[in-house]
This record gives sequence, structure tokens and C-alpha cells, in this order.
Amino acid sequence: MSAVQVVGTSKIFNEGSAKQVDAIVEVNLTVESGEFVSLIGPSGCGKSTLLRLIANLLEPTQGVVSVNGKTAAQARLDQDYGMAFQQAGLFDWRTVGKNIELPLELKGWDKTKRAKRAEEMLHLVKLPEFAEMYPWQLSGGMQQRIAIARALAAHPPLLLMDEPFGALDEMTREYMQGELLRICAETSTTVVFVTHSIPEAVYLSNRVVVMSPRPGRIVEIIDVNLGAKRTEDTRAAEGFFRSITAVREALRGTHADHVAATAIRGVEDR
Amino acid sequence: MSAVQVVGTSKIFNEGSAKQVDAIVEVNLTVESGEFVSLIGPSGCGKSTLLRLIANLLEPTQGVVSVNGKTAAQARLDQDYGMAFQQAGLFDWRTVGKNIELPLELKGWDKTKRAKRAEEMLHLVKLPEFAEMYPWQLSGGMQQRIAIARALAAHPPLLLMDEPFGALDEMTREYMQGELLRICAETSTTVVFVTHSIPEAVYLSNRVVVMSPRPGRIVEIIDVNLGAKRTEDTRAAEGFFRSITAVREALRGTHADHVAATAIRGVEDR
Amino acid sequence: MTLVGRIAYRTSMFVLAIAAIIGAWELYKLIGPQGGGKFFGVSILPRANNNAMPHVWDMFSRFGRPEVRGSDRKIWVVVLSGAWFSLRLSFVGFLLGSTVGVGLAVLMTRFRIVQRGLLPYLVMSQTVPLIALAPLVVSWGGKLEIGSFVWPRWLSASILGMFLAFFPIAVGTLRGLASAPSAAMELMESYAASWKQTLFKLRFPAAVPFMVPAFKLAASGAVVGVVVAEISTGLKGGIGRLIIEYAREATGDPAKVFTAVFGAAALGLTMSGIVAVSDLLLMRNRPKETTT
Amino acid sequence: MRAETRIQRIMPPLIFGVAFLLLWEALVKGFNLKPYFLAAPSKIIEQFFKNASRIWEASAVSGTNALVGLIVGTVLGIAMSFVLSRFRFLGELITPLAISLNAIPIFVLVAVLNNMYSITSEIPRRFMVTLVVYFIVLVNVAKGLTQVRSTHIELMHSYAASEFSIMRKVRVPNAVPYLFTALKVAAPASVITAFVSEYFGGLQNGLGSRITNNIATSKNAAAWAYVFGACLLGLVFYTLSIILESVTRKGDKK
Amino acid sequence: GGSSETVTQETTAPVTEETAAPVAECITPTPVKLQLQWFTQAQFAGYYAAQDQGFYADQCLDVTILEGGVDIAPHVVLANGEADFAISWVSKALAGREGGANIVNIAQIFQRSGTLQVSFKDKNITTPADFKGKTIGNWGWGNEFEIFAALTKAGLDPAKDVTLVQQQFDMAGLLAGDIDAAEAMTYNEYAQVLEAVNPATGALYTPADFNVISYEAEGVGMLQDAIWADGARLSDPAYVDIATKFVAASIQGWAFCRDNTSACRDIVVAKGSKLGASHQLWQINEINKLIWPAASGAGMIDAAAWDRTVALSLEAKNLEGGTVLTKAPDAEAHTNDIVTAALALLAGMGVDTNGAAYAPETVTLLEGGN
Ligand SMILES: Nc1ncnc2c1ncn2[C@@H]1O[C@H](COP(=O)(O)OP(=O)(O)OP(=O)(O)O)[C@@H](O)[C@H]1O
Ligand SMILES: Nc1ncnc2c1ncn2[C@@H]1O[C@H](COP(=O)(O)OP(=O)(O)OP(=O)(O)O)[C@@H](O)[C@H]1O
Ligand SMILES: [Mg+2]
Ligand SMILES: [Mg+2]
Repeated sequence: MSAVQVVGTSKIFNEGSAKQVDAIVEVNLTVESGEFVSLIGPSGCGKSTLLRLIANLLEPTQGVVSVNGKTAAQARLDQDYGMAFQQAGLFDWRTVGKNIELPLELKGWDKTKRAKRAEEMLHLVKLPEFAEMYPWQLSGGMQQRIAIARALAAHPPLLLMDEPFGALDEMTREYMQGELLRICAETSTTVVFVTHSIPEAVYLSNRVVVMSPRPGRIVEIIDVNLGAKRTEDTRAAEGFFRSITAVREALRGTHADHVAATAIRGVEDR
Repeated sequence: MSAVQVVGTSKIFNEGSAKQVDAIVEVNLTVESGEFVSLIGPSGCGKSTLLRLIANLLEPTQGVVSVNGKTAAQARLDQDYGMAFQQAGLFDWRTVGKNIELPLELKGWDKTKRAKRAEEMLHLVKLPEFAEMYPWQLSGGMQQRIAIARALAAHPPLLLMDEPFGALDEMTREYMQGELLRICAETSTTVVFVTHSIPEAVYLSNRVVVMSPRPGRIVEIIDVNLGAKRTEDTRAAEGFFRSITAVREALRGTHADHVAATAIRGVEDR
Repeated sequence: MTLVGRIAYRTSMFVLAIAAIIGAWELYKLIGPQGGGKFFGVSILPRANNNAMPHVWDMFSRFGRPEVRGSDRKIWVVVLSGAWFSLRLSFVGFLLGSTVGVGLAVLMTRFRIVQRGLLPYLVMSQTVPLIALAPLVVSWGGKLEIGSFVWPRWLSASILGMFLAFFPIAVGTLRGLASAPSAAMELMESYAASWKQTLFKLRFPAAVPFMVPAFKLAASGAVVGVVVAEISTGLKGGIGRLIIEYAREATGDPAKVFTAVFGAAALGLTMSGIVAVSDLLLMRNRPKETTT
Repeated sequence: MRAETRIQRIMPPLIFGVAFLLLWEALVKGFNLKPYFLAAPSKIIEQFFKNASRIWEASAVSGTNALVGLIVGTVLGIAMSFVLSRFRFLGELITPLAISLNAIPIFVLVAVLNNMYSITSEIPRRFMVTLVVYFIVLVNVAKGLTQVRSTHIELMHSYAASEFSIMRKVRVPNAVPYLFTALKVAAPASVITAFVSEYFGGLQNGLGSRITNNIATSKNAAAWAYVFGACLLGLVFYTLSIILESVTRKGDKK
Repeated sequence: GGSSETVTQETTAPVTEETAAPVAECITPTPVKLQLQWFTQAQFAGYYAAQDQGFYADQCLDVTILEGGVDIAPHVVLANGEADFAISWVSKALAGREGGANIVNIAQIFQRSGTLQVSFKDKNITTPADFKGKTIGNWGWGNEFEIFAALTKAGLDPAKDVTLVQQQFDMAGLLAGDIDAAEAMTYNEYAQVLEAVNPATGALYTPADFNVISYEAEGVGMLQDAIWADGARLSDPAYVDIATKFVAASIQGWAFCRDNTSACRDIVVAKGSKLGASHQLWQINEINKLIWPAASGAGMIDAAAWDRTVALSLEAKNLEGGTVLTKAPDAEAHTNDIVTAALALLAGMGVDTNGAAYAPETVTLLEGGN
């Protein structure tokens, strides 16, 4: 049974009005259970929209989305997934610890269990001493890590993550990547992951989905053959570079106005 | 005259309380006029705090900050700088175009001039057709670009930018980098730039300031000798890699818990 | 839904609500105790008799009959013109109250010391009964002549409407002006925006959600103030005057006073309607809640 | 923000009040205003202390009515705004009714209610206060419950949170400042409603009837002494709402 | 016209040419504002009649009648200079005078008090002494002093021995049984009771259903509607002249209403009185009883009644243990000079200002006062 199935799905905002925006058009995507799939594409191409459709936070204008063999709506109601949004979206009136506990509260966990898990999560994101602080007392990257901790806290079978590591420095990012992979492997979690970093997408994923600029379509799906277990050495492996190049090419192809740019370079350039 | 001078400056939040946070300690930094300086460092090390001190949005607990030879406060009142925040911080009740016009309105520009500049800026960030939309109808990256457009709109002599390109895809990011450099060169703008991307810091900067984890201190300032004019070829230049390595090393050195990580690698790994 | 559709929907909901109330009223008349119900000596249940609770059809048919015997003016005409008269006064009071309320809120936001010093007295002012103020306002008004401007008698009533209207606006706006997100405040600070600029470009837009309920309260406050003023200052022509005149006849014609009461309710509804429309206009471009 | 000392908090209103009273006194003395028109504060204060025990008794009667109405109205208002934000249908059904009911001047309804209950009953007065408070709370809290950030709602939907949970975890915390705004308005409103309800009928034991009684006999200083009592009562209620607010808003920004 | 000339010359004040001019030569009538103490109703029929019948115009006055409200104290309006004359009950106005309002009673229109205390027969309340332990209704707003006077006279303490309840605008409290005895004016609320349907019989209530205590009869009646003038202006002969003409024309109006009840009713109804025609007719009839016959001439202030009113105002304890007046009013509080001049003026015009032959009519009330 596939974890996520998106069939012939389009999403059009403000349909019929002058401000109509065709966010994504005719998208077909299947994510197998336990798979790690990244979405990559230019800004505004509909990645977040696609994630929201899977999460049933938006209704598709057209097409069908199913999750774990159920409708997306049912999956949402069954709390089959955890989501980390592009904006951290923490609650100002809750302490950091209580923010992480929120999904657990909603699942009806008891207090001590919640507190224990929240503490674990704070350790995971390396912010154990901030439990009692309020979100607005944290730096941008710290807030983002809290949001990740919140998404992971309930160990959901499906993780939907929208640029979760965007505000992290390189070292923290690498550390979080490793932890994410470890957790997913241990609990065989399926992940749909939005990122702008090609190496990140390649390092983490089984497949990378490359999307075209607005209106968003899937232009290519690149299989990454780096084996199930990724280590620090993976980043030096030959297949790693090959996949990076493949993704980059697919991406460049989507940017009509960037044809002049150097085609392939040996080094990541951001 | 130096554009920015930070002397013996510390910032301590919640001083004396149990939740005391020493954000930055004893920081000394001088940025010359026309210079492009990047701040880089682990999440929560005080980069945004330092930027806020320069912008006089925070008062230092200790030390002196001066801008353009005046006190930071005076410089703020003289609108000597433009700032792009880590969170886009657009006004929900203003259209995209009006958001960009905001600083111009405050400077008392007349309507047609404002509208013209806003349109230019929208073209610059490649979102000309979104002038009439509202921020919440935009994707994360698009919002960030609007915030950049807003910061640039008034052509301020000093730009303070806090991870402005964090939510952009690689191509848009490169394009924006190029545009930023072009504008700065044309108007000889001084820039203090926070980023997590080492290549970005190196590509853009004359100097890269590396900070240590909390409490934030400057551990090293790395001169980047890539000449005044950076082109796409710069990214392939030898000096480019050397500087990247230097910054990375300085950064790794700050991460005590990361000593095991591979020291130098030939490829950027995010 | 289109605007027309929405208005139609709202209207039908309102009609439905009225029907429900009528049903409940008549049902209670059927089953409720004629002399009221007492528990432990305290009357809990209202009396269901025709004097205390006239039949709905009596009240409505009263609208169609002349105001006084021999007059050919039907009551609905009188009530309607009274409501129209009071509506205009209320609207003036509402506008004045909005100006004063917003002005005070701005002043209190600007100078913390004013807020500290003034707010308790604003609160106290609201507990000063209109009845104690009405004679003062009326007689001061009577003395005022600024140039060619002669204080009209009705303006005193509007002033009292203002007196009730300004307070919720002052409090709500004050809270709203303080609700601007700190990130946005920082942005404005980075522009070295003047206080006034921050006020108009940031604080006010951010205050709208707090100001809307305040204006709703002020709208009905203005109506109440004007009606009270009409009653206590003897100003003729408005719904307040009708209410008290009809109330005196409640002994023999209990349905009559209800016609004026309904008129007052319609008046308040119109005022809130005006506010509700402006709410829709002001909030139309804000992010809507997701409704999935 | 720097914590203000008690002196800094108390001085401005004190100075303001004294200045206001002095100005008033000067106005009365300067223009030689007669007591039937406007009494001097010195006379009012004199009357206040002379009649202190009567003012206290009358305040107790009106104050009880106000307090009962304030509590019941707040509870009902909160409850109803929950119902409204949960069941849109009911909201659209009830809101216009609540508005029109509220637009009917207080004492007119009291007159109707006095006939429905008994003119010797305090129920209509309390009912009236309840109604006024209810409306103020309803309008504000309902707005607070709906004006939540859409990201937060989205997040809660992603947890398949029940409407109830969204209510508890997002809407309620968001509505809290709105509630206190409402209480600040409702506190004085409850007091004035309580004694305006006394103006046109009913037992003559509260502040309202004392005020009319004294105004009618041109004993303005005494009347204003009772008004002064009413003001103090309103201020007590207001202060209570402020204290309640500061207790519940510890973690808030600023 | 000529008679008016002679009368004005008789007044003590020096006469200016202007005021001495005959009425026939009236070119621009003097504007005069009269403040009533309540809404338009037959209680003020005489003034409306004088306006309607041109009696004021005959005196070269252009009279504007200002209606009252619950919160309008006519003496305040008068003292503030917003009206030239005001109608007010004597005790209330004297309280205002004590409060600094310089107002003077220049004509006592109502010679008798019209206040009643009405109760159902089965309550057995026939004298004020029976009030003990009962729920006693009153109008409040200073219209309840006679009740306090009666209580004081009966040796009862208003704060303890009775439960005082302020009545609403209607008599519903009495009919519903909430109030044991309700305050009612002969000319208004008492009629309202008689206009209501007795649910037991389905017909209107009749006087036989009630016990009625008249405060006038109990000896605690206080003077009611009087015309008050601005004391500060009474030293101005022009004002005195206007006052004289005004009082004269007003009394002429009242005399008209005595003789033409139904015409007067129509005038009042046309002025916008809300209570219906039958009610207004009853009211005029009852008001006439309070004015006529006036042995020493309508508007004359009877010294005995005045002194009684003052004495009661000084003695009767209210709810708070206070009295209406704390000291006796000075002699300037009333004057018969103006009314005397006015009566002379009217006598010259042949108006009957004594009404010795006055006989009340019998008015049939209709349901709801319509
Ligand atoms: N208002 C505040 N109150 C208390 N602590 C604060 C406040 N603002 C920032 N801090 C603390 O100061 C430290 C530095 O924060 P800052 O935002 O400068 O980090 P940063 O370098 O920008 O991090 P990032 O890369 O994650 O944005 C953090 O530990 C943060 O918790
Ligand atoms: N609520 C909305 N109303 C109207 N248009 C919307 C709305 N949400 C998104 N869009 C539009 O849909 C398109 C896709 O947006 P989306 O957020 O999915 O982009 P994205 O791929 O996540 O971009 P980014 O990388 O910048 O976050 C954009 O053009 C955006 O303007
Ligand atoms: Mg996105
Ligand atoms: Mg930061």
C-alpha cells in the first residue's frame, strides 16, 4: 500500500477571479511506505501547496489525494501524519516545552509521558535548557528546531516537512539530517520533504521530485541510488555527485531564463 | 569613516533572572564604507542580535555601537540603513505593492514616484504580476523576496540583511545574489549580511565574520580576496574554495561536539 | 457566496430567529403561570398574563391601528418617523463618540502617563448616571453660541449618545493599538518612522479586530444614550420620547409600548448593521481562517 | 520592560484626580455656580462622608445587583460566544437578536420586565445587568475566538484536532485579551445599568433611587455624593478585572 | 385694548412707553418661553388653550411651550434663563430655591392637591395609618412628598414601617398586586386604573373596586402646579409687565377650559398628547376641580395653603430621614402682586376668574383611555 497517492491533482486559487493563480496542475505522485521523497523546485512553484493537499489542509480543485489507502481527509482525522510548516507557527502564549507537547496533548497523552517526550525532543534538537522560555525569546533557527521537535514528537508514520532546516547553520543542519534519517529508519517513517538544497534532497531521499515554475508540474523524478543507510561518507560518494548533477540539470531545465548559466559545476554553489 | 563600528559590545537578555541569556559578549567589529561583511555562526549565536544592535533596535548591555560616525540611534533616526528581517514581516492588510512602498511613504515620497519604484523592485525580485495580491496569498519564498524588495526600495547607504535568501531556491538565490552585488556596487552600499550558507558568504563578502555558539563571540574574521567584481566564474575560482575551506574550518572549530566530523571536504555538503 | 446571496441568507436567518422568539413567547403564554412563578419567595418565572406579556398578534396589530383614537396617523408611521429621528441623532452621537474615543485611545497610547492618569477616570465617568448629566448638558448647550452657530436642542441628546459611545471605543482601540506585533513595530522602528506614521501605518490596521467589536458596542451605546436623553430632556420627535409616552399607557394598552420598544430595537439593529458592513469592508483583505 | 514602582503607578491618577477636582471647585467658585446647577466637590465630599453609611448601604444593594449581573452575564456571554463560533448557524440566528435586544434602552426593558415579574423584585434589574454585560462579552469574545492566525488553525487541523481542542488550545488563549477588554467595558457598565434600572420603578433602596431622590429635591451635593459612591463601585469592579487580567497574562509578550 | 392700558398703569412698577402701548398696536409680539414639568396633557390645557385661542397673542406675547421630561426640572430651566416662566409643584420648586435657584411663585393655578393613594378594597387601606407594613407605591422624582407627610403625620417611619416602591409610568404594579397602595393623580393615573379591564369581570374597573385616600382631605395636601418666574428679573418692570400679561392670558385659558371642556380636549389632543381623547376629557374635568371654584380668584396664592405646604416640607421625613426643605423659604419666594394685577386685567375684559358657579361634569372613561 502506498503511503501517499496523488492522482491528476490540480489546485487553482481564486478561481475565475482576476487574481487567479494556478498553483499546481495535473500532478501525479506516489510515495511508497517507508520512502523518503523530496520536493524541489523554484520559489512559488507549488511545493507547499502540494504538501498541504496531502495533509488535507487544502481541497484539490481537481484530482484525488489518498494517504495510507484512505482519503486524505480520513488520514488527517486518524492523525496519520505529522507536519512541520514553512513558518514555525509556534504559540506565543505557550512555553517552548508546552509547544512541543501540543500534539501529544491532543492525542490524550498523560502529563508525565508528555513531559518526558518533550524533554527527549528538546535534547534531540539540542535546546534542553530552553523548555521554560517563550518562543519569541528564541532565535529564528531555534524556533525552527522547536517546530521540528513538535512535528516529530508523536512519532507519526508519515512526516510532511516544508523546508524544515532552512534557517539552520550547516553543522546543525547536518546533525538534524542525520537524526531525521535515524528516526525514520528506526520507526520506518515515510517522509515527504520540501527543500531548496539539492545536496540535502539527494542526501536524504530515495527519490527527488523536481517541479517546474508556476503553474507547478512534476518535470522529473530522480531516483537516488545511495543505499538505505546514509552516513557522513555518503556525502563523498560518487553516486551522490551524480544525483546532485541530475537534479540540478532537471532544475535548470525548468528555468527558461537561466539557460545561459553554467551547466554543470563540480561544486555546490551556495 | 567606517560605516559600522561595534566596540566592546555585549547583550544580555533577562539580566539577573533565572532565564538570563548571554546573547553576545565583548564583540568588536568595524565595517568600512562600501564593504560587504557577512556574519556566520551556529543557530542562536547572536547574529540577529548583533544586527539589531547595529540597527539600534536593541540597546547594548555594554559597549558602544556607532554607524556612519554617529550613534546608532542617530543613524536610525536619519534612516541611514535598510533592514531585511529574518521573518519577512509583511503587513497582512497591505498589498504586496503597498508593502514595498511602505518605507518610501515614510520618507515622504510622492505617489507616482513610489509606485514607479515599487514596480521596479517587483521586477527586480521577479514578481511583477503580484503587486495587487496580499502577502498571505504568496509562497514563503515569494514573501521573502518582497521583504528584500522593501529593504532595497529606498536605496539606503547601509543594508542590514538577516538571512534574506534563506527560503529561496538555488537559482533564484543566485540571481538575487547577483542583483544584490550589482546594486551595492552601483550605489556603493555597505552591507552587513547574515547567512548560514558558507559559499554565499564567501561569494558575496569582502570579509566573513565567524561567530561562536552562545554566548556569541567573534572567533575569526576571514578576508576574502576575490576582487571587487564577482561573476558566475568566481564560483569556480580557486580562491573561492580556499575561502570556503577557511570559513568552514573556523566554524567547525567552534563546534566542540563536531570534532569527529570530516575536516575538509572538496564539496559543499548541503 | 455572492453579496446579495449573503444578505438574503442573513435576512432569512433573522426572520427565522424572530419566528423562534415569537413561538417561544406564545408557548410560554400558553403554559406559563398567569401570576408568575415563585420559588422560595423569589419570582423566577415571568407572568404570562396579557398585561405583562401581550399576545404577539396584539402587538403587531397595534402597529396598524391609529396612535390615538380619532387620529388618522397609524402607529407604525409614528414609530417609524420616531426611529428615523433618533437614528440621525444616534449617528451624530456615534460619530462624535468615535472621534473622542479614538482620540483618547491615541492620546493614552502616546503618553503612558495620560493612560495611567486618565483611564480610571474614564471608567468612573461611565458610572455617572446620564440622569445626573442630562440637565447639565442641556443647560450648557442652551448657553452655547459660537459665532453664528446656535446649539440645537437635539445636539444635547447626541452628546449624551456620545458619552456612552466613546468609552468602549477608547478601551477597545487602546487595546488594539497595543496589539501590533513586535516584529512589525521593530520594522517601523528601523525606518525611524515617526510616532504618527507608526500609528497610521501599523497600529491602526493592527487594531482593527479590536476596534470592530468596540464600534458595535458604541453603536448600541449611542442609541441608548440618545433615547435616554430624549426621555430625560423632553426632546420630542424621537423613539425615546415615544417609549415613555406609550409606557404611561401600559395600564390600559399594554401592547402599545411594545411597538415603540420594537422601534428602538430596529434602530439599534440599523446602527449595528452600519458597523457590520464597515467590518466586512475593513476585514475583507485579511487572511481568512481555513475552514477545512 | 522595566517594572514600575508602585509610586509611579499610583501618582499619575492621583495627581489627575486632584487636579480635576480643583478645577471643578475653581469653576464652581469662579463662576459662582449655584448648588442646584452644579455642586462644588468640597460640598460633595462633605456630603459623602456625612452620608457614608447610607451610601454604603445603597451601594451594597446596587452593587449586589451589578455583581450578580456581571458574573452571570460574563458566563453566559462566554458560553454563547463558544456556541456561536462552534455553530455558525446559531450564531447567525442569535447575533442580530442579541444586538436588537441590546439596543433597547435599559430601563424600558426593565419596565417591561417589572411587569413580567414584580415591581418589588430585584430580578428584572439583575436580568438587565446580565443582558448588558452579556452583550459586551459576547461581541468581544466572539471576535477573539475567530481572529486567530490561520497558520495556527492549519497546524491544529494537521493534528486532526477536534473543534473542541482548537477551541481550547488556540481560540481561547487568543480570546483572552478580548475578554479582558470586554470586562473593562462591562465593569462600569454593570454598575450604571444596575442603578439606571432603579430610576423608573421598583424598590427604593439602591443608589439609583437615592440619586433621583436627591436631584428631585435639588440636593445636588448629596446626589453627587451618591454618584461618587457609584463611581467608586465601578472603579472597584474595574480594578478587579485588571487584577484578573494581570494574573492570567503572565507569559505574554511585553 | 384699552383696559389693558389701565391695568398696566396700576402696577407698582414704573411704566415705559413701550409696555404701556395698547395691545391693539402690537407689532412684534414679545417672545416668551414656558417650561412645563411633564409631557403634553390636559394638566396644562389652560396654557395650550391660551395659545390656541390667541389669548397670549392678544397680550402681544408669542409664547413657546416647552414640554417637560422625566429629568427636566422646570425651576432649573427657568433659573438658567432658558425659559421665562415655568410650571412646577411648590415644594419641589422651593427645594430648588433653597439650592440657589432664584425663582418666585407668581400664580398658584391649582388651588388644591390632586394626589391620591389608591388601593384595592380588599387591602383595607382607608387612612395613612393603614400603610404600616404595606408596600406603598410612589412616583419618585419629588412627586412623593405628600406620602411622606402623611406617613409622618400618622407617626410612621418611611424607612422602616413601610416598603416604599417607585411606580413605573403606569399603574400595572397596583393591578398586578405588587403594590398595596399606589400613588395616583386624580386627573391621570386614577383614570388609567379605571380604563383598565378587570380580568375577573371582563369589564372596566369601577371606583367601587378601590379605596381612595385623598391627601388634600387628609390635611397633608401640598400646593401643586404654579407659575414661577425668574426672581432676578422681577426687578425689571418690562419683565413684570410680561409676567402680568402672561399670567392673565394663562388664567383666561384656564377659564376657557372650564367652560369649554371638549374644545379644550381637542386642543390638547391636537398638540400631540398621547393618551387618548376620553382620557384627556377626564383629565380636564379633574383639573378644573383643582382650580375652580377659586374664591379669591384663580392664581391667588392662599396663605394658609402656602404655609401648610412649607410646614410639611420642613417636617415630613423622607427615606433618608431628611426633609424637603431645611429652612423656611424667605418671603420673596412668592408674590401675589402679579396675579392681582393680572386678575384686574381680566376683570376689565370680563373674564370670570372665580368660577363660583363651576360644576364638574361626568366623564365616561373608555378602555385604554382612547
Ligand atoms: N527577546 C529575547 N529575550 C530573551 N532571549 C533572547 C531574545 N532574543 C534573542 N534571545 C536569545 O539570544 C540568543 C541569540 O539570538 P539570535 O536571534 O541573535 O540568534 P541568531 O544568531 O540570529 O540565530 P539564528 O541563526 O537561529 O537566527 C538566543 O539564545 C536567543 O534565545
Ligand atoms: N491562499 C492563497 N491564495 C492565493 N494564492 C495562493 C495561496 N497560497 C498559495 N498561493 C499561490 O500558489 C502558488 C504556489 O505557492 P506555494 O506556497 O505552494 O509555493 P512554494 O512552492 O511552496 O514556494 P516557496 O518555495 O517560495 O515556499 C504561489 O504562486 C502562491 O502565490
Ligand atoms: Mg513553500
Ligand atoms: Mg537569527
